[in-house]
Amino acid sequence: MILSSLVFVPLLGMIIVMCLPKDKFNAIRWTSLLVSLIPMFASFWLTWDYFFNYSGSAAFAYVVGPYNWIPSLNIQYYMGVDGISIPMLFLTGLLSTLSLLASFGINNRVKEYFAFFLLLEAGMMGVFVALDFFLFYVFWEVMLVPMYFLIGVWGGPRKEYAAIKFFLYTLFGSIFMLVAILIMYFTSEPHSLNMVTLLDHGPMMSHTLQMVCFIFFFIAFAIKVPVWPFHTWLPDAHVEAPTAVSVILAGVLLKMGTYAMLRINWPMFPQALRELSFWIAVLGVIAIIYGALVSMAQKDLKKLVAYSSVSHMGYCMMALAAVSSVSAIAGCMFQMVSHGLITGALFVLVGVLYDRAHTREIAAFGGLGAKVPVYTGIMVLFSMAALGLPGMSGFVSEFMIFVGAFGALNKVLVGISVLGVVLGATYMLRMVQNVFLGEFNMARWGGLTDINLREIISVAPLAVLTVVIGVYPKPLTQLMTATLEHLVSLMAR
Amino acid sequence: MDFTLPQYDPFRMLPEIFMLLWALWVFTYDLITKRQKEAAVGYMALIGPAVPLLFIVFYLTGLLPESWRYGGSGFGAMFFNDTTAMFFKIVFLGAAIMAIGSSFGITKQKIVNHRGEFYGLLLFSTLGMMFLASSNELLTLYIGLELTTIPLFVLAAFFKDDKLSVEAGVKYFVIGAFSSALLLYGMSFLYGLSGTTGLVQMKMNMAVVFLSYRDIGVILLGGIVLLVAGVGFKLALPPFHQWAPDVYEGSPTPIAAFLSVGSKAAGLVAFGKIFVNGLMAFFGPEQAPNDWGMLVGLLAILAMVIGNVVAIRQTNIKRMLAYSSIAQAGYIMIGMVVLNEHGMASVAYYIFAYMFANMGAFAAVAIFEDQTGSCQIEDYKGLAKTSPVFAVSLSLFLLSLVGIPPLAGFLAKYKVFAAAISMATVDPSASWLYWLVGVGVLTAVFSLFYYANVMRLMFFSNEEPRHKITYSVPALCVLLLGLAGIVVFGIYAEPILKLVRTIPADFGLYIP
Amino acid sequence: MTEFSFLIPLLPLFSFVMIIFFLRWKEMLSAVFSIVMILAAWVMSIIVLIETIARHGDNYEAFYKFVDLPNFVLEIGVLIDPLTAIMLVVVTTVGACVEIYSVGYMHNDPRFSRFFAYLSLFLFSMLGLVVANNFFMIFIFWELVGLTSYLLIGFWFEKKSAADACKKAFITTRMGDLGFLVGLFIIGIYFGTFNYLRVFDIAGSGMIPAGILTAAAIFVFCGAVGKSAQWPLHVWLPDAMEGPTPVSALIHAATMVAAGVYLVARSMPLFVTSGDASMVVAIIGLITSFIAASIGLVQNDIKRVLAYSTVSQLGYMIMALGLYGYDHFHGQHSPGFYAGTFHLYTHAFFKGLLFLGAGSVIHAVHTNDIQEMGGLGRKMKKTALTFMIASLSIAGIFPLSGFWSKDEIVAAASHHPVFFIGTLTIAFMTAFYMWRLCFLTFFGEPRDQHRYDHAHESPNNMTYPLIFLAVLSVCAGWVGVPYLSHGFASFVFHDEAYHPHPNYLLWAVSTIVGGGGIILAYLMYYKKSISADAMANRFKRIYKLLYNKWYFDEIYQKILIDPVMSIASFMWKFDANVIDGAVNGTGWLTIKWSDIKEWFDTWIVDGAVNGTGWIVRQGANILRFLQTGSMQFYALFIAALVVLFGIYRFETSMMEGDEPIFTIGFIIAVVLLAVAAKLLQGRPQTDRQAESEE
Amino acid sequence: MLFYLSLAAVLFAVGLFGVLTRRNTIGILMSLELMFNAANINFVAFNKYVWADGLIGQMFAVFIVVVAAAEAVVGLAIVLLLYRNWQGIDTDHVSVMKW
Repeated sequence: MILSSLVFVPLLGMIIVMCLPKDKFNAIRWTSLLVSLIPMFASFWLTWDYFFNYSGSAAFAYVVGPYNWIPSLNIQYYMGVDGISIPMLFLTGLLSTLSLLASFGINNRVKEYFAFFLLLEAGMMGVFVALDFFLFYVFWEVMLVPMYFLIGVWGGPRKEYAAIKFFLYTLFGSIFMLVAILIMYFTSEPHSLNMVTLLDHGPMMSHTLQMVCFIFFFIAFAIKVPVWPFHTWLPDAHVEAPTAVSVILAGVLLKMGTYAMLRINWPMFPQALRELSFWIAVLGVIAIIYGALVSMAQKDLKKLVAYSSVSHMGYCMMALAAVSSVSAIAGCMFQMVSHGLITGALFVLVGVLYDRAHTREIAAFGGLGAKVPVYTGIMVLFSMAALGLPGMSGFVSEFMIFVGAFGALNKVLVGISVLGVVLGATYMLRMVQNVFLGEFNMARWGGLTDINLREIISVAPLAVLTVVIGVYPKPLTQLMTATLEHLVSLMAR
Repeated sequence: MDFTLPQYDPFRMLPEIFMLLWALWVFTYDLITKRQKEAAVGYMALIGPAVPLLFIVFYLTGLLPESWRYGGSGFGAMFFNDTTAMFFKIVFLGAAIMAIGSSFGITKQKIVNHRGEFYGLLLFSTLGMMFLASSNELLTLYIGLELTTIPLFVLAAFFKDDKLSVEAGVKYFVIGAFSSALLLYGMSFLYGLSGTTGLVQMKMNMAVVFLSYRDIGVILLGGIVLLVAGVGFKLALPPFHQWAPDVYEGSPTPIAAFLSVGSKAAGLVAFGKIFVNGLMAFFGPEQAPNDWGMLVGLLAILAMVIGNVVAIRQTNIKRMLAYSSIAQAGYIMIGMVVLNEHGMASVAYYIFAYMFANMGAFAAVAIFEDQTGSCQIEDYKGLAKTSPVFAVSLSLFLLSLVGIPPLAGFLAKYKVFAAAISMATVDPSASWLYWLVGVGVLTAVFSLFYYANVMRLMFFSNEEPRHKITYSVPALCVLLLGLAGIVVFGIYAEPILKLVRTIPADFGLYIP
Repeated sequence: MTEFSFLIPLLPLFSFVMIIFFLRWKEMLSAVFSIVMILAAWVMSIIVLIETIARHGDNYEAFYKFVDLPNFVLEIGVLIDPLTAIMLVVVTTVGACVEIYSVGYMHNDPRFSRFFAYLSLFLFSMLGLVVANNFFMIFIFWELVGLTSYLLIGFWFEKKSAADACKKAFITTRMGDLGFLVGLFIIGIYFGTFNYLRVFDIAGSGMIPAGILTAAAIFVFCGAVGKSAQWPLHVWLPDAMEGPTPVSALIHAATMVAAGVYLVARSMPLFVTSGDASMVVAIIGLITSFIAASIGLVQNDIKRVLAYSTVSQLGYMIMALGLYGYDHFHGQHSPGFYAGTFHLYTHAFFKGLLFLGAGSVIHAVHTNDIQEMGGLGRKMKKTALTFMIASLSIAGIFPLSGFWSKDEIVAAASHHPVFFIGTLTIAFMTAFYMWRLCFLTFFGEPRDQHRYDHAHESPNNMTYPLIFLAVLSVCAGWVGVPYLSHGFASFVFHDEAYHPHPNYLLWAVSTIVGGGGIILAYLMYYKKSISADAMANRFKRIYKLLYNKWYFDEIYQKILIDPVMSIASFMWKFDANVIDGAVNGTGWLTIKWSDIKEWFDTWIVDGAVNGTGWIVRQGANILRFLQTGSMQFYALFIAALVVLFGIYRFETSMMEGDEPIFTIGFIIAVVLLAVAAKLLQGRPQTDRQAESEE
Repeated sequence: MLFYLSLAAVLFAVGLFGVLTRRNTIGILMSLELMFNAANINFVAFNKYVWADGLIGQMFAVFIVVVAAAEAVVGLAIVLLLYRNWQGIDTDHVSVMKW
């Protein structure tokens, strides 16, 4: 029940917002914020309750259904959560609300913006709770449309290009997923779209078809992650999207790819996975190094953060390739959460700067540390978190990933990937140095104001969580240990 | 020679009879009111398809008393009301209702003197389609097809002083007559080979004849190719598609809409009846050269590729929708070449979902054209600001055509691909269907490009738009009907899916 | 009190949090608060040390599980053993001195409070590093030390050089951390735990193959190379002098750079299992020590000289530890471990003193260049005196603390000829450049009268720490004199307690070497009986090499930074052009395809239509007036395709032969017709025109 | 029978050729009639020589004639429109809409 509400409350909110008069900006803003508080607190409560009551077993909790939705196609309305979806729900709930808060500066076509945003939230929530393939696919696609409009209407100068690119890319991927889903459906006996039974049974198809399905699913999810070389939509979309949308893109949408791999791709095709895991790891390592190197060459602040996402999600891919290691997979989950928090916050902060300075060119700044000390402090904090400083969540995840991957994968490969740590430090510090340190251009930036309270509120929870997870990650591991063990055992079939 | 009158079952034909009478009444009504009633003729005409639609829906839902004996065969098995017939009649009647609803604008402005003829011909064309759907043998099928097409020739050229409209009429007429000649010639071969025009009978005869005389293959081959060409014209299936963009562009927009849905659905029924039913034996690679499956598959690929690719460069939204409908025909044909319990069902659901989306999109185009006189995509710029309902509904129609869940268009594509894969996974000789699916999904992605282009113009531009849409009641109703269709049948599709599940059985594809 | 030892790092953290969030606006309160906290930590450290001594060095360990996954446990905890206890005292002592000193040094700085916050954070990281009970935790604090050093070195970030230096420090040390990280992976994978005691047990048990042990030890040592600024990663340390002087003192004397040595000492049970790894450690230490000392000879920046001196001394310690590991591996006794840790301990005090003294000088004359100083001893008596005590101590003059520790290192190297000569050479150079510094700064005539006139002795809160440290520089070494039976050596040891014996010959040698250095400096820079310029000219090449720090920065720029940056920008171009290009290319192709279709319609379609007409005209004269419109082309198209399908189907199945010749022929014919018609397109029009004209 | 079938084929081909090459719309209309009639001949011939036990083929032919007549009516009407708009019935006129 509560899972359905996660999806339908934002939908309802969207309808309410659409009914509000167009020019009542504040009413629209506050309504949507209040609406989004409901799924947020629901997801918090879920996390809390799951932690204490369900985290001991790998079974799905709070199961809704399965109700027959379209019985003639065996499509069910079936939802449930386990240890890997709970953290994602938490992240989605939190980031949605915070991004809505960060969107209060939108003054252009406010009503549409917030309506689309709530629709987006519904889709995201749905992806993480759906246990039926069809339902999953529906939510997966439903997000695309609001995202297309959010980038296309409220985006930057090249918004139209970025929006259509995002849409085409992801649709391209998901259409592969559709084919794979259909193949799975018709090869299973009895025909089923129920993820749980399909998981339990394992693939019931020939080896070739398994490989085909695996690759199709992989392409679909890899585009979302994005795995090199499918990543080129990401910088465009991130850079052109309005701040809050970039936050959602980085914080939640990218996670869907890895989440779906962990939920569908990996445990359902263990054999194909084992045959391909080396190449997946190679892709991951390429993404790590490549993303970091490309970040280093960026002149645009937001692009730098965008490419750093490529690099960070590369860690996730490498971890996912280390299928036999619980710690690597757990590290991947950690990385998903921490990347969501950190990069989300970085995008908010870049947006804060952009709102004031109307440029994001790194070279245009310098020495801002003296002028806007609070902003600088927060930004440096998150930069440090992004480069994997201990005491922050990023470090824990990277460490777990490396240790796990080092044991499970080719050691040279992992050794190369460790270079990403230094490169990560390099581009982050270069950014910090060029923007905040050095000489201050009084004539140009003399009028810059420091971060305001609303903006602080919208990043403060992220900062707190980043540090809390970095200092005391145990609850998060406990939350998902049982599920991960179960998943690893499925992958070992 | 015995010559007995076949049984006479007027109940089987009640909706058709009503349609016929009502069409005549619409003619006369316009005359006796001295062509003074602006909207009344239109509302009057709406009753024409609405009553049969309700009749059929009542029958299907069991609300009609059993004694009315609507379903089943009549007129010496020449007229047959099975689920297929009834389902497609619903589609035709729905398309007719939506076409009429969106015609109020042009009947008000442009065809002041011939409203009755306009609506009456539309009803006649629908009537032809209904006959077609119920036909069970070649002759009825042919008559139905001609009854469908001939009024449409007139309707396409209805703006008598508009050169484009006349050009559309001429083109449609010449190509239409040409293809029906091909069709007839092909039919004559089928008759020559099987000695019957009854489709079920033909299915059996053909197999027998073919087994005993292998060398008739050339004639059969000619027949199949000619028939594909003849029906392919109706479906606007490449390479028989070239009339479609021109005709859509030139003819009145509601007629273009009706052409793109009604005429296409009629073509589908005809195709299904002739090939899936009559020529079922000649399917599959091992039946080459008489295999029509691979041939149609090839045409489907052509359709998806040409339709989706050429649409990208269109500047006129009607032409764009024309190419889009060509591409949609390709998707439908994927379902057509799947001869199992999913194939025809997916075709039926697809055309049903397509009806709402495409009629809705054309209705929106018609509304826009009525107010601005333009069909250029450029002119849609910024509409989301002044006319959000219009922009959102047009976008939803287009998204449904792309196949974005949870709209009905998605479920339709899902069913079509599912059908193909269901056959390919079971039958190794049908693995070529994977290629169809592959091309289908890829071109579906391409299709997003031009559909999204319209949305982009409507939503992304921050300029002040030049136009603001005001709605007439019927047009708005059509929009909302379309919206309701794609949303409701996307989310709650079960009743329709249940209904279409029995359709393959009507074609003898499996025994329920 | 040992049970509460986890509080020692937390006290500075508490002060950091308090200052950042609450006390920032009250400058003096922030300073006092942080000093109180570090003093409290100091007191606790001393109590812990006393208790540890009372326990006769038994270990105390307490931890909680940080991450608890099956087969994967990360801990956070405290391990108190003699090494830890000594290090705690050293860190807190120097830390307290630096903080007190900073009150004077940093006054009037706009970010005064924040400086104390950072100092507190730094001390927190360092103390956490010291008390850590496992490799994972030490790595956490290791990185935090890196971060805070970044913040402190870049404290005056408005200066470009400072901003560059802090980045360089962070990234260079991170290169080392990379190796450390890999070492951790090896430990995690092969040992299954990060806990020191368990790792050492396993390492000693012989269950792990020797190759793995060597790899683990060398990779762990990489971390030390980065943090302790060993060759080849030493380049960051001199640049780090851009930070405020108290920071330099803290970083160089007792904390960050000491962390590397501490790590090696801490992991000694690991190193002793691999002779090769230990030898690598020793060699790196020697090379570093030599290179740094040689560079120190010619530098003119007072802090840089001290920086190179630090690098050199750290190399000394590392070398001693490495030699110990090597000897121990080969079953020989060696004072190396004791010598290394002992020198770490004494070095903290006199190097801290040197930096603070240098800071005092800089505070007075506002320049770092010793060529602009001179004669300052007359004006800054306390500073000069304490500085000279420290210089004597570092030069290893009896009986100052440096003597005792340095002597043990010489003793440890005495079994290895190369190392022995190396250590003596370095000792000589050390004495020389330290006293060169002293003579140039405090003696002789002022070379810059203006600066001299404004110079003054520093305030008391700066000089008291100097005096305190001076006392320690003299006395701290006495806990390790060989005559004591329960001295340093019997307290901090590895494997079994080592009891040093006075070796008078070595004492004499090292004193002579140290004294020689001082005398040479005296002759060159005080008496000027040997001209320094002449020497520089005579050995011009060497001088230039040394003056330019062996060109390490330039080499790294050329072989590392430039290539990486160009790869990065290449990758970016690649990404923007190739990968994206491929994707956009598909889109482009689609549009082109659409264009081709248009082109096809325009040319081939029309052409075929016209061509039909043309053929008809040419073939049969009757039909010459027929000219098809595009509508009829549609029909033609249908007809042609029907024929095409028919022919193809017929041919492929009913006729013999593999190739569909007729079909191809048909297609070719149509295309040829189309082309021909297009070529002759103008003809019919002219015909018609001609007709109408006629 | 072969004779009739060949006749029909020739008729069909002639009609086809006419449709494809005539510029005059009326001519096209007439050519279309030829094609219809080819089918007619086929139906009748098959009925007579192959499937003599029924009249379906001939019935079919009758219907085709009727439908063809209807088609011709509509066609002529449209040709009239063509003439009204362009004062000519050449197919050249009707190629405004393309690509």
